[in-house]
Order: sequence, then structure tokens, then C-alpha cells
Amino acid sequence: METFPFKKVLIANRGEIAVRVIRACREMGIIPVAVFSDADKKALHVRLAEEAYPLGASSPSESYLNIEKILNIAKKCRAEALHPGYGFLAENPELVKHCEKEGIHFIGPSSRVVKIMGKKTASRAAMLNAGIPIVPGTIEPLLDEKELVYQAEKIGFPVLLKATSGGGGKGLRLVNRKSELISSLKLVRSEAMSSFNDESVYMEKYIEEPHHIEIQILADHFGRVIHLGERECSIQRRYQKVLEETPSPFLDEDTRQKMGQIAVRAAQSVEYRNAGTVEFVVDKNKNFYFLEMNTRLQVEHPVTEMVTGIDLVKCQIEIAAGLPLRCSQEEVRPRGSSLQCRIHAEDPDLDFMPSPGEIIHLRPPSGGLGIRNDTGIYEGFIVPLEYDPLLSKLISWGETREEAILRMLRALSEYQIYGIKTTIPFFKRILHHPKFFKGDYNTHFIADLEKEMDMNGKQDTQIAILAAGVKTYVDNRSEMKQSRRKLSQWKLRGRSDGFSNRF
Amino acid sequence: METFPFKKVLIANRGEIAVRVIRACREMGIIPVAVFSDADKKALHVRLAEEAYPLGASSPSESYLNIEKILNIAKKCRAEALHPGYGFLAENPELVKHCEKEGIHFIGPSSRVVKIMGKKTASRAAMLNAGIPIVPGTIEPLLDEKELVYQAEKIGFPVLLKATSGGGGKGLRLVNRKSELISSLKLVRSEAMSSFNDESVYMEKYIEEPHHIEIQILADHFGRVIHLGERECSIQRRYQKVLEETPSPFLDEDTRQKMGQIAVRAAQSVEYRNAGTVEFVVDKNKNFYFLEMNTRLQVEHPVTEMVTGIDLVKCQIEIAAGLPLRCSQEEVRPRGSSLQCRIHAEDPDLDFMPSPGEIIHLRPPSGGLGIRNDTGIYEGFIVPLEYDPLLSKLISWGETREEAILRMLRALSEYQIYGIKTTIPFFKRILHHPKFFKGDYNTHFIADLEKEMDMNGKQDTQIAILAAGVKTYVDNRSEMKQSRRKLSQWKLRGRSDGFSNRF
Amino acid sequence: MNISLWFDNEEFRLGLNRMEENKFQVKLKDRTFNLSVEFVNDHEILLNVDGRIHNAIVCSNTTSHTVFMNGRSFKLEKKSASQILGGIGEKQVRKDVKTSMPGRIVDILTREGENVEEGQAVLILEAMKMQNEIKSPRAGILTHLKFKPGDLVDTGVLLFTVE
Amino acid sequence: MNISLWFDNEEFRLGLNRMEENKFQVKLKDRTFNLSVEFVNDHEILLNVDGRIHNAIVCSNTTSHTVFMNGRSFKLEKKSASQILGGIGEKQVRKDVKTSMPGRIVDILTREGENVEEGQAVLILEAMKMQNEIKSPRAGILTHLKFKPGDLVDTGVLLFTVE
Repeated sequence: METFPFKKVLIANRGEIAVRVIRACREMGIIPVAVFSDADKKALHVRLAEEAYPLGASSPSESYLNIEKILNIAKKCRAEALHPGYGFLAENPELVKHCEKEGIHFIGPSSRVVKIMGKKTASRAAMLNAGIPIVPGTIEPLLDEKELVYQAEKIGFPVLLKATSGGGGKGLRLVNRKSELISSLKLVRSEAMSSFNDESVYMEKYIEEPHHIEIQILADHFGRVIHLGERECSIQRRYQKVLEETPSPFLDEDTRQKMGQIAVRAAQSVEYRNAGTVEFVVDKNKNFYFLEMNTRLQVEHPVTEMVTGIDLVKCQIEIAAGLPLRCSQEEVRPRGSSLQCRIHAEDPDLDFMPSPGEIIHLRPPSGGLGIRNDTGIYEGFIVPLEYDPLLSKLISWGETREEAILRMLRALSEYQIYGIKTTIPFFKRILHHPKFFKGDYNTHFIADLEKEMDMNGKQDTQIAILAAGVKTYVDNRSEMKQSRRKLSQWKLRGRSDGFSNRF
Repeated sequence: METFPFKKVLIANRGEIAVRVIRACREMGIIPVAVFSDADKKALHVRLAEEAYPLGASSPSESYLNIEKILNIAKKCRAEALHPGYGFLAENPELVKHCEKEGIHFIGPSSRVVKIMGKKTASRAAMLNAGIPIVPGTIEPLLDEKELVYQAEKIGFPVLLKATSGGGGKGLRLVNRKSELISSLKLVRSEAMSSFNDESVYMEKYIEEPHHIEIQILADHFGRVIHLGERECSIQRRYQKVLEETPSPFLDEDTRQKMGQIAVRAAQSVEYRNAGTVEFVVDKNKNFYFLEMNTRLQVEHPVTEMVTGIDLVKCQIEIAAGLPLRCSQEEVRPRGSSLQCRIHAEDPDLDFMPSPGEIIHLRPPSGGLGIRNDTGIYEGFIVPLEYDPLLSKLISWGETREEAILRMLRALSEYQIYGIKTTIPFFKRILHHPKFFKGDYNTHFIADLEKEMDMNGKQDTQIAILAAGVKTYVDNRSEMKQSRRKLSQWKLRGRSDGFSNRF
Repeated sequence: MNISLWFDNEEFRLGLNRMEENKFQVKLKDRTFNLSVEFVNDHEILLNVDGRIHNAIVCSNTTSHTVFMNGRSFKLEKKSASQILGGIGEKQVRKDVKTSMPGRIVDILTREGENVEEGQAVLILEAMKMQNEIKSPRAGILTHLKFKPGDLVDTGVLLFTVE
Repeated sequence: MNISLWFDNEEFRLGLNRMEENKFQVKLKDRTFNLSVEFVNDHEILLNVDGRIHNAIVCSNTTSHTVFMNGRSFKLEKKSASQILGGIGEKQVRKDVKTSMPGRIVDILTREGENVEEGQAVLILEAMKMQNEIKSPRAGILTHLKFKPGDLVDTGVLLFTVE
């Protein structure tokens, strides 16, 4: 067991991704340091860390988005490196700059690259220069409503309005006609402001029947860049990824190779280093266009790990420590098929309303070959209102896509998260759908599915009534017992009172 | 989703292996049917099954060993096939015969093969005939004490006394000198009688510095036999496997291939079909000798699944249904390294005394790449006294052996099974041991380890005292609150009593 | 023992007979079920219905049971909605919209007193980092909208009424 | 608040001061610890000792705490063994061997009244399908062996005494 260049890594995040990074650190003999807000005092990432320090109030701006507080803790506890996870500060060039200044290794690319890729308009311009195909649209942010209308008519409806600093499906609106343009722009600006503190918005041509497919890359300090195949992310609800899989049932081997090579070239063109993801939109004829590059770990990274066997978080840490890549392009040999379901604290029967609250009963699936559950919760944990609703990522692997799907269905059938509403029943619907099973879907799949009647769960009503009936019976009996006990206690007291009266 | 030849499979077992088979059935669209004894009314395998039927009293002979009861249930619920798991009736030729008679598919080989391989003496004779190397010793069971002494002196001490129907480390004794022969024979006969209902015993030469290495094979109805590499099972305590891994850090590629070929030949020589395991003892010069063949799934089958990606339980069911093997020998391409820890309800600080009882708190490790936990327990479950002490099998996979070990250590550090004693701390000792880490061990490893002082856990005493101190403080305060509440209730009652006195 | 439970405003009458410690015969509508029941703890029940296994969590309070099963929850009222409303059973002529989660009001899109269409967005509520449009459940006049952007609201709070 | 706990017959004196709702200062031997304490539930405690995280389960009864931590359990007595024995603190001149688990006596290897060596097998107890030799903890005379093969024994039962 050789000692690693970093002895201590601070994880500037929460939830399942903080837990994921903590586990990688432990497996590398690195001390994982957690930070936590008031709402997260008892969170799983705190419990699994080796050290943990408070950030204060629960609002993101006062805790996980607070660069100063986080860097002070890193310095105080002498962490040599900082892992940002995804979301929060993961793509914030200010944090990276501060790390660079303080001599703390940021586990990610340089601030220059984070800045370019963080602005969608800047990254589109950079890719255009490097000869990478991009989606038709504006290169600069939209100035005003006048330009909005002009560009939309020039590009042609439908168009997408996108926050320049957006990501994760936030700050995004499809506009079908001119009359919706201005109200949509307002909505996107407002969401962009509140989520990314940057209200600039640009426009893209909307690709019909699109697939959202991304390529995972790894790049080290020595200019070596490899790709680890694709992830099919077209199962989206309101531009948010819901379920991801690899390999894509839509791609052919030729397109896959081309996309991998383009992704590598994209990373090389900006002297990228770290794990990273190049996202493409692919039209029905398998033409693909650069969408954006995420300069961090993706939520859906596990499916790539399952088929390649390569631990992406460990690779990130190794790269940040200046080590060369573990393997060459030829040594990357994906095996089988993998899927991931993002289990959210949302009510699928009530328009996916968030459902924070206490988890009163938790039985995660486990065991058997090819099931993995990356989670940030435990029984008794109160899911906070303040942060995103991702509870856990259920991941399956199979020798074939069919096996991976059937395994996922088995695991979902075992998964019990009770006390709050979750999207588990929704995933059963997706996976049981003949179109999904055949691999015949694009980004419209969920919207179409939601138009269909959901017949699942109806047959359970009868059993639920029986269970409640038996519970009523047993409750009544134990109440009767209690009243009898009370009665006898009363009698006893009466008698002892009687005694005392005699004296 | 094509329909499979079997619609319903009865699982004639309990614990983690019943759960394992239930999961495989669900993933194949087969209805899994559980059976359960009184002690197992609420067991995990019952809860995860789709149908479940009672066997009655808890003792094995009245439940999981009762062929008549089990077959009656199979007929009543119309199961087309029966999976025996391991242990109990898994290698009982009577059960197989009854299945053959009743037209129920036994998921395993024919009764003829089960019978040959079930008797160690018969299997040694069969292998000798097929030209497979066997350990020097008696071919027939020992007749009496006279023959015992004669053979021991002929073979030369040390010798092993082995129950003819033995397995799982039961009915086995190492005898170093003549004076121990007769008492050892008595002990082995008694254990053999109580465990296998067969008191016959034979003798083998004891191989010095031995390795216990086995080859996993798969054989279908069409005479096709392939091997899936080896499992190193030398980490044993009193002849019971404790930790298994693949690949073996001891074998070289040449020996590995030879052993695989011999194992295939052994299976072919008896017209074997089913998954199966050929066990070898390997001496320090890498000479190997046939020990026995297990005609069933092994406890340690998951490590092979982890490196090959092949689901052995599904393969068993497919073979029993008459389907050809999924893949050829060339398509078997093991990747990485895998370990399994058998977590037992035993107290490692008290000579591994069994520790049945209620699991009051359970937090299994999960998540991250390469961790699997095959378990038969849940929080609140009362581990019965009547059955074997295996609670769960924790399995890790890594690109390298080092990664698999470090991952296992990470997972063990997260694993909380409280209320009963478990062997989790013992596994931490094994995995931290420099000799284990280097892969430099044989079957004597555990006995040597037990001679070393266990310094683990000492540093936790202080924290435990602090935790108990805080608990005392808080308990006292809430007691004070309660007495205050009682006091005020008393006051209230006193006052209301006062009122009532006035009227 | 006879009991009634209400689900989705429908009454279900059950006739329960305890045959043995852990065995019940239950009549529900035209069917009779033979149940084996194991309580894993106070609220966790393993039901064996004619051989078929069901795991249910039943959380009870004085007015209802919430049954969690197969990833979903079923709320079974011990009394019907009309009983809860004091037996009046009046037709609801107005519709209250309450929060199903705590959150922050981001924007108000329609003013009190205005006419709204069914499905028209009235306000935007943010929770768990997502902005949700809260829509009118029916056409009518918007009343009782007492919040302004920036206000924090708790679960079960009346957001607005459509009359 | 000052308390004493006994572990392995050693006394540990603690001085506890609650600084804030969830912060304690604890003196133990020569050291002072600053603890942040979060109760996940009645018995599950998350301790933060100068930044280091520890998860402990503490199950308490009137005489002791059992602390589960890092896969092990620690039994901390609220009173010392001598206090429990009524303050007598007499030297034990005989040694009782009790069962630590329920099981079945398979065989008796030594008879009452015989001399036994330290480590000599006295009887064989079967539990969880394993046969365990129960050995004499010291040299002496075997007494109070009241079982015969086939007997079932519960936890904490006196198997035999060596005097």
C-alpha cells in the first residue's frame, strides 16, 4: 500500500455524490473530509466521512455555494485537494481560481477551461473554432426582446432558449411559436438568475426527434485523452435526465467511434484535463452536434463504470495528483449493458411535485450480480427541502441490455423507500414499456408516456385494504387490552385509596 | 420478453442462497416459490418470494430436509422445477430420484451423478478410473479401528479423517499422531452422523502447506462443458472456508489452464450437467490432486460471477430447462479480481462461538463500483439457532487484486450489524495482514493469525466510553424531565381530587 | 368484526374473522380471503394471501391508515369524507389549492379577482431547486391569494381559491 | 456532571459539561474532548470529536451500556463488578462455565468429580450446525455437571464448575 500524493481531500458537496467521493477516497487510503449545512448535520455523507466541519445555515448560498467558508475549512484541516462533486460549485471558475491561488489541488480542469465551458456561448464559439459540429443558433447571448424575435425567425421555430450558464436541465425552454417567445425568455431568465446567478440566455435550433447522447472522456496532465464510450440520456422529463444507459440502443458502431474521436478532439482543443463529458444532440439520421461540455463528474457516470470497470472518481483524483492515465484507448473494453434510474423525492402521481420529509422505512435492494445503489439517505433521515430531490441512483448491469432491464425491474420491485413519495413506480412504467424495451425512443418518450393511462398499482388497492383491515383489527384488540389494563389499574388505585382512607 | 420453459420454480432452501435464487427467477420472469420453517416465518427469502408455503417445525429434519413435505408443496403449487441451493438436500440423491419420478425438473445433475459425487470414496474411485490425479489415501471407507491404524501407518502421518458424505468443512479431522487416531475417528463419526446421517469415514494423506483451489464448470445436456476459472479457497478456519478469491494469487497461468482442462475432463467422465465445482488440493510445488466434486452451486460462486459477468444461477436454470450453454470456452474472459467474505453470526473474540439472536441495527454497505452484498437478513430479523451461521456474503471486485482488497476494507468499515456478534472485525484483520495483502498464504493462514495478538478495536474503547458518557447524561436529563412531568401530573391530580372533594 | 374503510371516496366493507393467532378470514365485496399475517414490527406486515406474499407497511393515526406497498402509498380513511365534514356532504362549489410541500413563492402570474382558465398557471413555487407552476384546477375567479414573491410557505397552506 | 463507567474491570471517570444543546466538553483521564453530538434516534449517536466522525449505537439498560462501533461491541458497566456483587469483592476460588448461546449437548467427555487440566475438553455443545468443544478454563475438579447428551440448554445456563 503505497502512500498517495494526497493525504486528505475535502469534498465540497453533499448527498449521494459526496458519499461516492468519500468511498473512493477511503479506497485510496485518503482521508475524506466532509462539510455540511445545518440541514445536513446528520446526513449520510457526514456519517461516512472521517472528518466533518460545519458550514452553517442551510441555504445553498450560505453553505455549499460559499467559496470562502469552504476554502477556510480546507486550509484549517490541511486538505491538499478539493473535490467539487457535481452541481453547486463544480463548474464555478471562481472556486478554481481561489484553489489555484491557495495551492489547493482542484480536482477538475484549470479555471480557464471551466470558464470557457461554463458559458454555453463561449464553449460553442470555442468548438466552432476547433472544427467540431455545433447546433445552429446564436453564438452570443441574446441582447433584448428585439434580437430574440429576429433570431427566432431567422433560425426557424421551434427553438430552444437556454441559459448561458445553465446545466442539469435548468434554465431551458422550448418555444414553438412567436407568441410564447417573450414570456418564455422571462421564465428562463428568472430560473437562470436564481439557479446560476447569471441571467444571460442564448438560442438554439430545436432538433426534431432528437437523441441526447454524451461521450465520457478522461484527460491527464500529459495531454493524453481517451474516451470511454457513450451514454444515452434521451429519457428526459422537462429537459431533466431521468434514466441513462450505455451502450445506446440507437447508435451504430461507426457513429459511436466518430463521436468518441470528436469528443477527444474537443477536449484536446482546450487542453482539458480531468474526467469530462462532451454532450451531443443526435438527430434521427444520426447527425450529431456538440451541445456542451461538462467539466466535472456526471450524475450518470456509474453506467460507464459498470461496463468499463474503471472507477472514474479515482481517475479524477489520480489525474489531479499529476499521475498519468491508468490505461490506453485500446485497453478500454466495455462489456455488457448498464442502466441508471435517478430515484427522486417526487410524487409521480401528482405532477412530480417535490416530496421532502422523513424516510420512515428504507429497504434498498442489494445482492445478486450487477446491482449497485449509490445513495445519500438512510432510514430516519429527513430529506431537506433546500437541495435537489435526488435520493439515490439505482444502477444495473447485464451481459445484454435485456438482462440489465430485467435486473433493474427486479431491484425496483425490492426497493422500499416509505414516508415520502418517490419516482420508483414511474421507473417501473418506463421499463415495462414495449418501446423502451425495444430501445425505440428519443427525448419525447416521457412526454408521450405521461399521456398514457397509468394502470400500475391499481391491483394493489385490494391488498392494501386487507392490510389496513388486519391492522385495524389488531389495533382495536391492543386498545381493548390497554383499556382493560387501565381499568384494572383504576380498580387497584381505588382499592389502595380505600386502604389509605382507613388509616 | 419471451416466456421461459419454467413458469414456476420452488426453492428448497433458506437464507441468502434462497434469496439469491429468488432474484435470479424474478429476473427470468419465473415465479419464485419459497418454503419456510416456523423459525423462518418472517425470513427474508419468504418476504422476497412471490409465493411461500410453510414446512412446519424448525428442526431441519422436519423442514428443509423433509423430502416428502417439499415435494408435496411443489406438486400442489405446480412448480415445474426445484432449485436446491446448497446444503440441506442439495446433494441428496433421494430428492433427485423423487423429482425424476414425479416429473419435476431438478436443477442439478442426475441422481446417478449426485450419488457418485456425494460419496467421497465413490468419487475418488471414479476419478481414479478417469485418469484424474487424486490424493493418496483409502478408496473404500474404513472398516474398523484396526484398519484405521494400519492405513494411517501405511500412508504416513499426518493424515486426514474425512466423512464419506461430508462437505462444508464438517466431518473432517487432522490427525498428527497415532495416539489421537481413535478419539478423532469417534468425533468425525459423530459429527458425520449428525450432519449427514452417514457415519462412514475414509482417510487421506495430509498435504503440507496446501492450497485449496477449485474450478467452476458449466455443463449442459448436449455434452458441452466449459470452465470459468478458479477460486482460491485456502483461507479456512477449522476446514471451513472463510474468504475466497479469484484469480488465485498463487497459481500461474500454465497450472490454471491445466486444472481447468482436468476439471472439464472430470465432469465429462461422469456425463455431468449443471453448474459444478471440482475441488483440488494444490501442494507448494503446484502439484494438484482431485479432492471432491460439488454437484451444486457453491457458497463462493459470486466471485466467479464478478469476474466473468456470467450469472451462474441463471445458467443452472437454463441448463435444467434443456437450453444450450450461453457461451463457449473462448467467450469466457475473466476481468479483474474478486473477493468474498462470509459474514457469520459468530464471536471472533470468543473462539467463534455461534451468536444467534435479534439484529437490532443493520446498515449494509452499498454503492460505489464493485461492491455486492448477498444477504439473508434484515433489521429486526431474529437469526435462528437451528441453521448455519452465514448472515451475508460481502463481495468486492476490482481492476486489480489490490483494488478489490481496498474496496472490501472500505465496505467492511461501513457494514453495521449490531445486536449479535459477527465476524466482520475478523475480516478486517485478515485483509490488513501483510501476508494476505501480498497473496502469500496457504490453508494455515488463519491458524497462524489466531496466534497473533489482535490489536484492532482497542483504540475505539475511548470513543465508546465518551459515547456512553453522553448517553448517560442525556438519559438522566430525560429521566429528570419525566419525573418532573410525573410530579406535575401528580399535582394536577391532587388538585382535581381537591375539586371533586368539594362537590 | 366488521369495519369500513374509504379509498378515493369509495367505501369498502370488510368482515374479519380471526381463525388462529396469525390467520384471518376476510370478506371483502364478494370475495373471501384467507390470510396468514406476520407482524415484523408494529407497522410492518407480511401478508400471505392464499400463498401469495405481500409486504406492507401500515402507518396509522386516528383518522386513517397509510399503506405503503410496492413503491406506492394508499391512504385509507377510517371515516368517509362526508362523515369527516360532519355528515353534511355538501357539493364543493369552490376549490382550494393548498401546498403539498414547503417552498418559496417565486412569482405571482395572476391577480386576485381575475378570471382563470382550468390549467392556467397562477403562481410559481420553488422547492428542491425546481420551479413548479401551480395551476388552477378549474375555471373561475381567483380569490384568497395572500402571498407575494419571496414568501416562504409550509405544507398544507392555502395558496389560493378558485370560486 | 461526573460519572464512572467500568470496562474490563477498569474504572473510567468522566466529567461532562454541556456547553450548548449539542456540544459537550468531556474530561476523561488527563484529556479533555470537545464533542458535537447528534442523536439520529434514541440509540444512534453521531459523535464529532474535534472534527473526527464516529458513529455509535448505544443500547442501555439499568446496569450497563452496550456500545456498538466499527463492527464491535463494548459493554460498559454503570457499576463495578465488586459493586454488583454487593461490595464483597471476594476472590473467585471456583470457576463457573456458562453457555454463551443456546444449543444441544452432543457428548460429555469428562465425568463429575474427575480432575481436569486447563484447556481439557469437558463436553461438546452443538449450535448453528457446528459442534463446539467446551473446555475447562483451569485445572481442578469438575463439579456441577448436570447434563446428559441430547439435553437442550439455553443461554447463560451453568454447564459445569471447576473447583
